[in-house]
Amino acid sequence: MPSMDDYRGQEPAWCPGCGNFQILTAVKQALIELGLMPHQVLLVSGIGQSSKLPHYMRCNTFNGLHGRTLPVATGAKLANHELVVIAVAGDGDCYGEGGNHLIHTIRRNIDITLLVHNNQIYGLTKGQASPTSDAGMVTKLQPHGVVLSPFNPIAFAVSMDAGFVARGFSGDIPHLTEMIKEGIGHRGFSMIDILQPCVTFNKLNTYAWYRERVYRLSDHDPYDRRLAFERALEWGERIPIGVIYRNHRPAFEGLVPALKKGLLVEDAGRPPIDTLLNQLY
Amino acid sequence: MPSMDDYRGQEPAWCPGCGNFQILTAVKQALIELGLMPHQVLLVSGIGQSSKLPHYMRCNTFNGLHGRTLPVATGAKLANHELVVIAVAGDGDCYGEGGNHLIHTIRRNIDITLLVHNNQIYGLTKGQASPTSDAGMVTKLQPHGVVLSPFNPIAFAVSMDAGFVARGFSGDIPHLTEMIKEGIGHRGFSMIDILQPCVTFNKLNTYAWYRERVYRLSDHDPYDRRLAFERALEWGERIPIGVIYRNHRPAFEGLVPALKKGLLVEDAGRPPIDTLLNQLY
Amino acid sequence: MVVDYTIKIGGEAGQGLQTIGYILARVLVRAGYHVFANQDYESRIRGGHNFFQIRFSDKRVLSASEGVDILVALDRASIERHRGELTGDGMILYDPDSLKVRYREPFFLDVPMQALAIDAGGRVMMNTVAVGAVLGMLNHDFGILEDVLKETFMKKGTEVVENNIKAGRSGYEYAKENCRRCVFVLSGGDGRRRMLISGNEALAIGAINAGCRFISAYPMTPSTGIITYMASKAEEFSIVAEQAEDEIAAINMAIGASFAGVRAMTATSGGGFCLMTEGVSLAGMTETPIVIVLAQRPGPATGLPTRTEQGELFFSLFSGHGEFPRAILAPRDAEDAFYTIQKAFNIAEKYQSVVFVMSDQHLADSYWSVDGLDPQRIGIERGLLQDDEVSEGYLRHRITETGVSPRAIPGQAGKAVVVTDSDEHDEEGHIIEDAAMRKAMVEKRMKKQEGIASEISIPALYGDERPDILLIGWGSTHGAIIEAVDILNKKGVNTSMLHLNEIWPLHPKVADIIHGAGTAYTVENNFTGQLGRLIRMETGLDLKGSITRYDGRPFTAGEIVRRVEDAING
Amino acid sequence: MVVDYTIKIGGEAGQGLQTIGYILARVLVRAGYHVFANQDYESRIRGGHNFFQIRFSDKRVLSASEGVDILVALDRASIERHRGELTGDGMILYDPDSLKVRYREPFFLDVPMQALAIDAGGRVMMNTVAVGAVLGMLNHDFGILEDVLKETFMKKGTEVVENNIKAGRSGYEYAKENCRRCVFVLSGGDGRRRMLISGNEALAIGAINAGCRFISAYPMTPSTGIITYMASKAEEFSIVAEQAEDEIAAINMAIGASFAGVRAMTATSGGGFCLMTEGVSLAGMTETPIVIVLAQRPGPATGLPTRTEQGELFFSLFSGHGEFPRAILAPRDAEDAFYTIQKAFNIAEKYQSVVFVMSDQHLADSYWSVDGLDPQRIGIERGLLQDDEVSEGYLRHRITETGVSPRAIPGQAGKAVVVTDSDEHDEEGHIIEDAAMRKAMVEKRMKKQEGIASEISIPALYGDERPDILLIGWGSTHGAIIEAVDILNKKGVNTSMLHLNEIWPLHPKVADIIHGAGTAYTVENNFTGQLGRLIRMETGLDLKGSITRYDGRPFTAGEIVRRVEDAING
Ligand SMILES: Cc1ncc(C[n+]2csc(CCOP(=O)(O)OP(=O)(O)O)c2C)c(N)n1
Ligand SMILES: Cc1ncc(C[n+]2csc(CCOP(=O)(O)OP(=O)(O)O)c2C)c(N)n1
Ligand code: SF4
Ligand code: SF4
Ligand SMILES: [Mg+2]
Ligand SMILES: [Mg+2]
Repeated sequence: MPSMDDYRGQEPAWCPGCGNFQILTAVKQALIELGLMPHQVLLVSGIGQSSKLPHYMRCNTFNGLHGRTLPVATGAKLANHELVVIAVAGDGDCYGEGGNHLIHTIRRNIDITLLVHNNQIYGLTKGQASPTSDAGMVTKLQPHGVVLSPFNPIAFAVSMDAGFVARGFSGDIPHLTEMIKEGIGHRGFSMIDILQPCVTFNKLNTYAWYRERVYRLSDHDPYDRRLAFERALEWGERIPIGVIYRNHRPAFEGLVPALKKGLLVEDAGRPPIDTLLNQLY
Repeated sequence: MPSMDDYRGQEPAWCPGCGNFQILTAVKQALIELGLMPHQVLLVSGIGQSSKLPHYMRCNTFNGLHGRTLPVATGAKLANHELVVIAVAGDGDCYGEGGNHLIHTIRRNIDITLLVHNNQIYGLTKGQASPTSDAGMVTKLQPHGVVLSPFNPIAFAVSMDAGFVARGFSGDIPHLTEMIKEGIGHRGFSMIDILQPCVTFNKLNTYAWYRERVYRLSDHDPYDRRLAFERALEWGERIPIGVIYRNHRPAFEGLVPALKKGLLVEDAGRPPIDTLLNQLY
Repeated sequence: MVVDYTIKIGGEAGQGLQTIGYILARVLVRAGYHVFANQDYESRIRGGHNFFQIRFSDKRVLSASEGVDILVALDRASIERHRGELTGDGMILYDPDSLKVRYREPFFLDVPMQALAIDAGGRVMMNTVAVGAVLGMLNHDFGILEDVLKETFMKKGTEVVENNIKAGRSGYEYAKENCRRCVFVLSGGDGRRRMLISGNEALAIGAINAGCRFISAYPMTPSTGIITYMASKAEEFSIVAEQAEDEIAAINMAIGASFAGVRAMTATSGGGFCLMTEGVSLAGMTETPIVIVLAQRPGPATGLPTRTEQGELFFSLFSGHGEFPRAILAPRDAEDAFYTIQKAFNIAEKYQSVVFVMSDQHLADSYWSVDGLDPQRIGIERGLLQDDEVSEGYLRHRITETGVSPRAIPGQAGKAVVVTDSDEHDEEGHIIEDAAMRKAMVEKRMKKQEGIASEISIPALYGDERPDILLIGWGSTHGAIIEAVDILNKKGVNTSMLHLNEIWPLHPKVADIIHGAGTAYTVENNFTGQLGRLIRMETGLDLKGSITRYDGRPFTAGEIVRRVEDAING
Repeated sequence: MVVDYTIKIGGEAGQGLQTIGYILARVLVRAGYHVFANQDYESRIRGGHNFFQIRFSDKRVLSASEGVDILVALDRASIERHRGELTGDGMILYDPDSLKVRYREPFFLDVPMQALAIDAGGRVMMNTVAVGAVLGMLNHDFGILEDVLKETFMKKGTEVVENNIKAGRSGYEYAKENCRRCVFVLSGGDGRRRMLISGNEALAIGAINAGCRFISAYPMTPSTGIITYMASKAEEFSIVAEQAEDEIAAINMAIGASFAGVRAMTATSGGGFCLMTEGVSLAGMTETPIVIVLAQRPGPATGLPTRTEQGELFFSLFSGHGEFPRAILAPRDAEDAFYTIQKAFNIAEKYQSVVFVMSDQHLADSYWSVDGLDPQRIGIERGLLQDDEVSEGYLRHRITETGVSPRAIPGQAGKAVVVTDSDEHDEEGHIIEDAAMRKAMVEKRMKKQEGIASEISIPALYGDERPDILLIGWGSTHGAIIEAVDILNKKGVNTSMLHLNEIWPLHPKVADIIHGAGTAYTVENNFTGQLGRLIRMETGLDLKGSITRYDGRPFTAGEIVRRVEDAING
């Protein structure tokens, strides 16, 4: 059984009180509870405060470019689909710079678990609006307030027929741990949008703000897409957390002919290309 | 009153029978019926068969990069918001390469009308799968059939709360003309996904295939988002065309402080920067 | 006499030129000739003007000739555009009925191709009639065409095969009978068995032979053929050939796959490559091996999507922000492409670096006859740790004397924890801020450039070591330059060619060879003479100039000869 | 004696160093001194180690000195890291209570900053206490600080202002009283009124002064300050300052806005710029004017996001696929940045081209005192057609002798129909395929390079025309090099500086100056000595070498001096 010790990493460079600490705890906890060892897990992240997470634990890590978390994770998963691949991104990273990859990774339904640290702000670059910033939020770069409508990742994912769509809250670690475990357990792409207070730059969506609104879903049938869409639109007075939508579309890895014979990474050496050459004569 | 003659352009290089011809007719017709002169209109397109359209009529034209139709259109519209700006793109262009811009242009709700020539294939590059290709479609690059789930642009746009979401069919020119006119008339971003047979590469979604399925929406309340989502999911036996979703979110141009005093393009010459310099002493 | 004929098939997009041309080229290769075939087409699917041009000979041919011996005109435009290219005994083959025109000049051969096709079973077989007619005009043996038609149409059933043979034969006989002016004399070739292969095919097959298991790409002319070929072999060779949502995803997927342990590549053209440059830099920083085929076409922007140019040598050299090592290879033809891409994978993995394989439309779409390809010539050098060398405290970016860190893959040997970062990092791969580690890591990465340089072969000099005129080229202009050199020497101009198919790091021998030459020019398919400037940047040597072409069309040997003569005389 | 002191404020991110530093710098500028201030910070929001360093003098100062006269230590790490930098009379200011440690050495000044702040109304004012204390140590007049505090806290109400003044004064008095070892002697400066301005501010204000009405960008250190500044003035100056969803959108929006007729720009750093390169090529092809501020930081990939480097000279020069003209400017400091960006807009519009303004973290984040900025010095040259020159059959890409086509904007004069295309096009802007038009259009576009070249100013030579040692630099290293030249000359080494703030096209005078020098080196904040290679590429001249620094930190004059001396002696 792995322990917290196995997952010990570098000293976090986050601000004291940041919601990212709670997410870190939940991720480690989930992996431990699933009995996974660090070498079995690959964390792929982008650039942002959130994306530093893999450094603060111990496991295979590819900390890549801002916005490009999902394609790297996709390539790695296809190369070695025995790895447990988790993509860690910020709301700017995943819904801003990397929005296109999210669309198509959902379509691909590859068995990756995506954790979006949604602090509704650009943290690392010091507080510009993110795609999920509430309308009207004033920042240095948006001195007249945000005028774009906020991106609703849950409604979006439901409309895309994503296989596993959940929302967590960093302030509820046990629930978040469950979400992550379920996400990893889900065969196919799973997306967990995690509400994460940024205590430094987001003075609007604070712990208190979230705590007042967030409630755990119960009595909800995540397999009903229309119902899920309803739930997805709920944002304001009350904000549901939990698994909002599920289905069991076949995962990508099962549909790619090349993976039928085993892992790509199990090097078969030089293939015999005589047939290919002969076709050219 | 403008006439078809005013809008006469270059000789089209499309394949005989291509649905793009019908779209071209509808676009011209719509502009004429709206009484717009070529110099009042700016067509921005990307790269693809569809994106050649502006050359085949006469009006201001920026035929830019593959996938980047919407940002160019956005910049131009902000610079001169009196221009009628129409963005013309292919399904690959807009839902593939340019997916991220679609997300954020919808959020911005800028007064641009987007026409997506959705032939469910990459035409210009000779027939690879596009984001909207039906699952299982076999192409040269997808010899085992498409395994990604098709992108549903309508459901997506509804989930994004786009202001005007419609579907047209190139085979129904009068209806399509109406859609385009309504889209242009809508204050804010309007998206019209246009089913367009590619007679050369898409042997699955042919005129006959569409004709069998397509029906004009009636008795539908486009202002009801849940109902719209229901309609958006309808794809298969029957495919609705018409305005599927509408709302009247304020358009971006009205919310940008810089545009309050008039058009950006009306050059005010050198501004007095003394106040800025004085702040530095 | 040496056989050296050129057949040009002209017509609109959608008329099947590619099929006619390819079948004809195969027949001629099978007949024992050397063949070079190139394609000229527009960025449209129907209409416009395209051609497919085949040169065959009983000596080696490497580029297109300027004269046409048989013009197969599938439309009138082809006649108007190309009649001026006819050689003295040249003939134009056309169908007066389908072109709705009748030409009276003696060098036209009227063949009722449509009628013959309908007789044989359908209008679609007009192209087969045309192929047959060409062979008839050449007074060539019909048997090989029969075989090729069988292979081509096998999948469509015996009736289709039979009808096509019938169509081919009727064209063959009609032409043989009616072309009294046809004076073509064939030699039967040298009887050697050769293959016919395009640049894109060679790159794809070379990659497969290198053990590449992953290609992610976004369609873009003229690179698309590579992933398309690999996709067609995906199941057989367990290759993931993934069409990405955009080029950014393409390169990042390939990097992810490479990091996880498989040989991975991407292929694109200039516009798509722009979107990959941040990924190039990422590969540089994370030291992830990656092979990029950059198939150039005329820019800027969308430019001329279906035509050829060598405009991105500097862009590939300096692409990606920041400084890090790389290699740039530029195969000269299909045969070379097969080997070069294998070497690219070796360099990429040995030095955990980005390796470019520069292609262009001329290389990608042209066909060459090749004596054979040796799948064993280039070994596979993966530069990976063995399982028993993997330790618990594995350091992905260990600082070593060569700059190369021992490379393990995630989870290897049931214990490897592999960490890397696009931020500057320590040896373990974790993000750092301090100046000393930064400096050490820059030096470590840049050190690898020396190792890469040691892999570069001595550049090929063709001709005298101390020529009066030295023509320096890179990539796909090889064939035209080498043939120009032969012509110039025959004309008494002492000329040699220095050809770089491995450009970067620039081999020091290049300077020596230039020093030995009288006057040196680069010959390049671009406007600014990039290789010339690169040589000056690296050596300080000022060449006489660059012979450039930038209208989107490939050089011919004849043009190079004229340009050299002009330069000498003017 | 010349006053030349350095104050360094060290501490963690989030402790407000920037505020202390900025207030102090303003006070010193107001007091009549020349000031240079630079910042060193990590890519994190809280914790770690940062500093803000102010040098002030009664003569012009342009770079950071290596010695520190007053170290304000907000944490223990600052003391450990920087005590070695103290000058002979240097002092360290700290609060034993908040640092929970007491130093005994005589060069420590203990100030109970926290206690004094709480007394004045709250712990948050510790920083104001510190500023006051520094002024006390300097035995400086307090009045100016009072004014600056008023201005700074005005918006927060009078109570806050009062409390801050109280806090400042208590620190001031405490230090003045207790610092018996403080022997700093001030001159009162030269009494001239100066402004304090950072590189980013200068670029933003310069752009506004140039009539730029549109900036779209995606946040990226160290460029973000530009759009942030412009956003803060958006309403006042009718500027659209749009945060794009990514850098691809950013450049394409700016191109769209420029096409529609407004001056438009974007700003980014290397990683973001990668994503813009296709847009660069698009601007090249469509001949759309665009100004790009490329604020460099150490790469590759994410590198060191908050530090400095000059690693992207070649990348900017060759970015974008295909070949097309461009200009590359590289302001030397804030003052120069103000003018340079205005010139950038003029070149961009006159030649309908891409113009780069190369910045870096050192330029972006540093502050300089400046005598004044002249808003009229650089005129606005838009190169647009007048309304009455617009005709019905307008040709956007008309071929002219200069390569510059008359430019109208969509709908201009109630009739202009403006067409452009990223494909190769005819004069009207419509897509073409033919070789002749392609060739003509390439030549037309490239012709503009000559016009751009004519805009480049003669490069600035500082010092003798025929020096023994010539140091060649570009961009933000200007200050350190010029001060190094002064020191070297004082030491008897005859040294000059050639500084390029307009790099591309390279001015022919550069070669002349190099020819006249004994030994020439470039001084560059990168590993590969890019300017040196660029010069060799353009002139064939082989410099002696490059003095490079690539650990993410800026040069000091002292370091350059030592490196030159080493080079001379070794
Ligand atoms: C291509 C590119 N553009 C911009 C940046 C600068 N950048 C770094 S982090 C970041 C946004 C951070 O916001 P988010 O993704 O929400 O992460 P957070 O810090 O809030 O966790 C940006 C814009 C970058 N590193 N790369
Ligand atoms: C950056 C970039 N990538 C790829 C291409 C090649 N390309 C041109 S058109 C096209 C796709 C065309 O499909 P679609 O957008 O659906 O348009 P259609 O031709 O079907 O109308 C592609 C991939 C390109 N021009 N630029
Ligand atoms: S800036 Fe915000 S998101 Fe970043 S570490 Fe601090 S609190 Fe967390
Ligand atoms: S390829 Fe398809 S989309 Fe393109 S012109 Fe032909 S039919 Fe139309
Ligand atoms: Mg965030
Ligand atoms: Mg399409």
